[in-house]
Amino acid sequence: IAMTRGASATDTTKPDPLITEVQDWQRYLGDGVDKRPYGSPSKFEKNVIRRDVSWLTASAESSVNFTPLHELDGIITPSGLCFERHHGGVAEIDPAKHRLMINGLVEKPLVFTMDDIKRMPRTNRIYFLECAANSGMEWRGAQLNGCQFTHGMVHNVMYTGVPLKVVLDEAGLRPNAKWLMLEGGDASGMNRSLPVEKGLSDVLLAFAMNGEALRPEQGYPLRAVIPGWEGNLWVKWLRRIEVGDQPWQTREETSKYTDLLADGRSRKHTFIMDAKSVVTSPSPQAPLKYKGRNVLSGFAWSGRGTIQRVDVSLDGGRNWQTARIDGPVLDKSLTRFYVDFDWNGEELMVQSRAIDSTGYVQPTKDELRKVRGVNSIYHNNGIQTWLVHRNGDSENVELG
Amino acid sequence: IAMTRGASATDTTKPDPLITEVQDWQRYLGDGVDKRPYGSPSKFEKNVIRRDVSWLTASAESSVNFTPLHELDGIITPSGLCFERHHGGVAEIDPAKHRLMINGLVEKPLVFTMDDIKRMPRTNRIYFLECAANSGMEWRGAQLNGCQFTHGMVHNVMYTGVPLKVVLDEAGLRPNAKWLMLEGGDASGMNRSLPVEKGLSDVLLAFAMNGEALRPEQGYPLRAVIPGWEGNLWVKWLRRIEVGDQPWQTREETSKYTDLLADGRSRKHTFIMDAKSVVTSPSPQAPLKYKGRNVLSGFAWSGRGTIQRVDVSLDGGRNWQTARIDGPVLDKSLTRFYVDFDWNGEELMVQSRAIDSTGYVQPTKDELRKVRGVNSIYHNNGIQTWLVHRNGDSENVELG
Amino acid sequence: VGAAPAEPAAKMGLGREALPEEIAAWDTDVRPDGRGLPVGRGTVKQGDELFQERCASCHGEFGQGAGRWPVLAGGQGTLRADRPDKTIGSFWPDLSTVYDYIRRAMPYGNARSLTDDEAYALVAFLLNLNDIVKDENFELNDKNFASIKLPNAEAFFDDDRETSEKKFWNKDPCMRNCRELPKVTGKAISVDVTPDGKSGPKVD
Amino acid sequence: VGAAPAEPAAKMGLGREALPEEIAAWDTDVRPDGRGLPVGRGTVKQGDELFQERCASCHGEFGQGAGRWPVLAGGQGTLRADRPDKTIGSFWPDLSTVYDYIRRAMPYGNARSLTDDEAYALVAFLLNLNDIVKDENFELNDKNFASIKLPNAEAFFDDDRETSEKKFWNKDPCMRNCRELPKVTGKAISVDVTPDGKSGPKVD
Ligand code: HEC
Ligand code: HEC
Ligand SMILES: [Ca+2]
Ligand SMILES: [Ca+2]
Ligand SMILES: [Ca+2]
Ligand SMILES: [Ca+2]
Ligand SMILES: [Ca+2]
Ligand SMILES: [Ca+2]
Ligand SMILES: [Co+2]
Ligand SMILES: [Co+2]
Repeated sequence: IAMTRGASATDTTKPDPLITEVQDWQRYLGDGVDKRPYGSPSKFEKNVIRRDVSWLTASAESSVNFTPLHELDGIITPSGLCFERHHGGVAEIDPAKHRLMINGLVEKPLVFTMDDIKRMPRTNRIYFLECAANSGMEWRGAQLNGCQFTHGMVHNVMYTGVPLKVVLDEAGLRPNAKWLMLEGGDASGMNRSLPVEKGLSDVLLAFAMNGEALRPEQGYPLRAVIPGWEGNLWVKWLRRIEVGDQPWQTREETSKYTDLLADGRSRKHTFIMDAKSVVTSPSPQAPLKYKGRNVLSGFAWSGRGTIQRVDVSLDGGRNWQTARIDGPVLDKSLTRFYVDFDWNGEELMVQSRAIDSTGYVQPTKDELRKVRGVNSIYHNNGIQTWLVHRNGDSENVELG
Repeated sequence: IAMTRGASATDTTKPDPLITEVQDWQRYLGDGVDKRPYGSPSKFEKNVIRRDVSWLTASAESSVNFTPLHELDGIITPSGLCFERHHGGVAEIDPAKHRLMINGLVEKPLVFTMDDIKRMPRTNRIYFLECAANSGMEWRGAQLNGCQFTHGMVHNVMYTGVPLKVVLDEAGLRPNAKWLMLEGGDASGMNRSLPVEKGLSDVLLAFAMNGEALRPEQGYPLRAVIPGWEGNLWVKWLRRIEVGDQPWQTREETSKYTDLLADGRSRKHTFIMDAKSVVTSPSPQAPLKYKGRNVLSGFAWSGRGTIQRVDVSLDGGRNWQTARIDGPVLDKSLTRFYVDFDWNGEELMVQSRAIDSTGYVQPTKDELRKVRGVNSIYHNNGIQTWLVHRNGDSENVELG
Repeated sequence: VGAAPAEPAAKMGLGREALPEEIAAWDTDVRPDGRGLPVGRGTVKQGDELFQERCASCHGEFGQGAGRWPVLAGGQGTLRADRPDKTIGSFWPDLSTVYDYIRRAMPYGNARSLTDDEAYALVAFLLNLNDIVKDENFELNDKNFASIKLPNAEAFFDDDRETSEKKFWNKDPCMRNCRELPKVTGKAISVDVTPDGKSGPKVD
Repeated sequence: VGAAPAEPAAKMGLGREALPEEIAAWDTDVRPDGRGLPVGRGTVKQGDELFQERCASCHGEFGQGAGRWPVLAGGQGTLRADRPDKTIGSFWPDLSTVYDYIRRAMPYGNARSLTDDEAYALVAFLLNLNDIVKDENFELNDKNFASIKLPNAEAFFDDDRETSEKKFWNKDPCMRNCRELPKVTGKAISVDVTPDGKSGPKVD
């Protein structure tokens, strides 16, 4: 990249022809209002896409792609860029053909159509969804160069949906109801167990995201929203909820999504996503291009509540400054932070550290390895380091 | 439409084959994670689009299309559905070729690249943008059947941008600076005058909307955000800001966007959008389909602050009940309201009435006509009536 | 690796000084007091010729508007009528707006293609079409421009809604039995102009 | 037009009662205590045949995994190793999970195509591949199913982060001179597996 000392990339000694000459777009008409019934990003933003890592899995239908965090700003993830994780590909379901069944320990087992669900009281909430395996490839050391790949299994969306409590109340819970099983209508029949208390507190059955219908890859026409808890629980294409008195021990809560520790034992039911943060710029996909004034930015989030503070270090964790948080600070939502700083072209070791409303402080990767080992796969919320070189390029490194 | 008495559209006497038979999407793999680098809505949502009214204007390049409000939920408008208003079509500008000039009554006239702007301190805010001509066709009486057409020149977006104050401070305002002129880089060279005080308070130069780059039809790569003020001021493809000591009296603030009263005089500089609301469901494009429980929903907003209360009438304004507001209640933002109600199939005359944080109460159309006449075109924030028939269809009516 | 950097400087040092040629290229706006007008001139007659060639296809030979394209002349005395005709002559407050707008946006589809003198001539002709200037040899130029006043100039006043519409601030809006039984007095369906799906009704 | 309607009823009256045939069609889940198991049976031998036909192309003849497809057997004693092999035999706590999962999701690409008896046979064969059942004539059925325990069952415990990781709740995180001068000890670039644009590195 071209590194420019000073204020601007343009030559200041002779007039800029982009100003002195009339450009085509300043003269000729562009597309009219009948051309884009549903709009798309500019052709100059073609690089802003979800990306997958083809060597990760045997099959793209049971795999993941990643949100381009380094290209985002604010706290809302555009629906078209929310990372995808499927176990049998994207089910494309006609909402008229979708059914939701409630059975098990209820007074009356029920079947709902989507029309039924849309006649229930609804609510709107912004929540992050993070896959428990986000940053999972980084347990043993720096692996992928780019926050899209290291941290891109997270997104943040405004959901519209019906509180699960409304639906459970309509069916009537039996007194011994303790666990719920959520089941998807896709080819993997994804199923997970969820404690009834969580189901009655803040879980939503969502049919809209960011103002419009759910996207197919996010579970259209109906998905579970389990605020602050690992993404795998947020069952997509939700078709059934069974009420029971014990957890089901499904494949996704035993073979997967349990956390193997160094001593060979494993934690189960590790639902909550601990506080975490990442600097998205500068980062390997978002180099510094200029000396002088720059914007450092990133996201912080916590499954336990709100983000209270974010600290940033430019020297690998020796010294910290508190970042400016800007934009809504919401419960269990991505939160945006900035540090406006002057850069003289020196090497930087950039880190961020989230602190949530419960007082939890995001640990370093080594602190985490000390208590968990390196075989956990899931719940890696350690502090990320980007080494920024004198030319502004940056890379994913481990510090010792 | 089929009107069904009772709970559900499906037959309850024999098992539903959608449940008892394995459907294709529950058996075969869907698209993998490499298929949709930038996602789109479901094929079952093809009807959720911006629509234009071709008889409105001579040319689609200087025209408008409308947000499908009746299809939205929550408070965020998806970027692809934000209504478009252009005066020379959509300028498609390579951000590397875009320049912003500040000149006039400043210490030092400046030219910025987009890279320069992205190095400045930025902020994130959710604001509604309403065209002053929204509902303008309804001054003389009910005209268009659908809230998309009567009220769809409004959208609500999370912007990321640099406070205009930051840019003006960098150039240094001269003491006699009173007005700004904002100018677009499109084929209409759109220009509008803005008081300096507003420019220094909450105006943003935005480069991102809903988390990603501005859409081309919303001014990519740079637009003005003028919170609470009429949409025409929010200059898109912003290329120049001149600082002066008096308003420019441009075509868009004289020939257009002045409000002709019954006595032949006209108000100018009617910047603020008064409090307004509309029921989006039921509405002509969103009929009631079932007796029994239903959700009434809509939006309220005010350019003077936050929405404090929304009242809903089902009998044409004789009796009112206060709606449930749900979702973020933000300054100068669309605000979502609901009434969960049981419908017995009787005729309804549905209205909503917004009250903002200054105590302003949305007037009836007749109250508005009494003080303004019917030639104003702009700033029609009168209470809308939908007549809901016994079969659930509804239509736009005037009451007397 | 250095220590944490100091607070950033008060001036960001971003952007660069705009060069005079650059300002000249973009700073073409014209204000009511004539500020911004380029040196130049053009007569009604020259304007007529240009207008017929480059404008009349949309705006009509006499500025009466072809089809639904904008009307540029006439309408004097209609502002209190049921359907006012708002034109340069009947409605616009300032002549500078005509020059500024034509120069930046017209002819539609080929903006910024007129010379300064052509713009003077077209404005002169539009004054003539609107009966404000009768002499077809009249020359409009940067000297006499600011002296020409448009008829409706005095009819504009600043937004006064906060006083004139004070009654809309109402501490206690009625909740019960607020009005007589309402009757439907008009229906959009009678007008029948709502587009069905993507296409609007054909007009013209 | 009536008056404003009363408060809506407490029960919404939405949805309809699920019919027994409908519940039977979807309620196929199986729990560790055997609840949900259908009546049925299958032997290791039958399972072997089925597995080679419908599963081995991905999971390998002996459940060892073909290419990057999942490994289903082996790995006993590796859970403390540098790269543990987590399989049904080495890791899974409950046999019910195998039945539940195969029945709902396998074979991949043709889910829900196995009969209840076929699923019993496949689970029996997977027990055999994992050395939990040695006799190839062994028949697994709804009666003996719940009695079979998997070796790693006792190694799972409920989330205890709030106590075991209590130190991460820290009232006063260090702000100045918090550590020695850091040194780079590892780089993603050395691994070199980051996809460039759309395509990842070829593996296999
Ligand atoms: C191809 C059609 C077309 C041609 C040719 C054209 N115009 Fe226009 N003109 C328009 C349209 C469309 C508008 C309205 C644009 C808008 O509002 O966004 C307009 C607006 C105007 C207005 C403002 C009208 C008002 O009431 O606000 C003036 C003045 C004008 N044109 C003058 C001219 C002149 C002078 C020329 C020739 C040099 C010209 N036009 C050529 C289509 C045309
Ligand atoms: C076309 C490839 C393919 C075929 C054929 C196939 N599987 Fe699988 N199997 C997979 C994939 C891929 C997964 C992982 C799916 C996921 O995680 O989303 C899997 C997962 C499994 C698992 C869980 C593994 C774990 O560790 O969690 C079991 C058990 C299993 N398959 C059994 C079978 C059986 C039994 C059959 C035959 C009836 C079969 N599979 C046929 C591809 C296949
Ligand atoms: Ca970019
Ligand atoms: Ca729809
Ligand atoms: Ca000027
Ligand atoms: Ca016509
Ligand atoms: Ca069951
Ligand atoms: Ca391999
Ligand atoms: Co977990
Ligand atoms: Co106005």
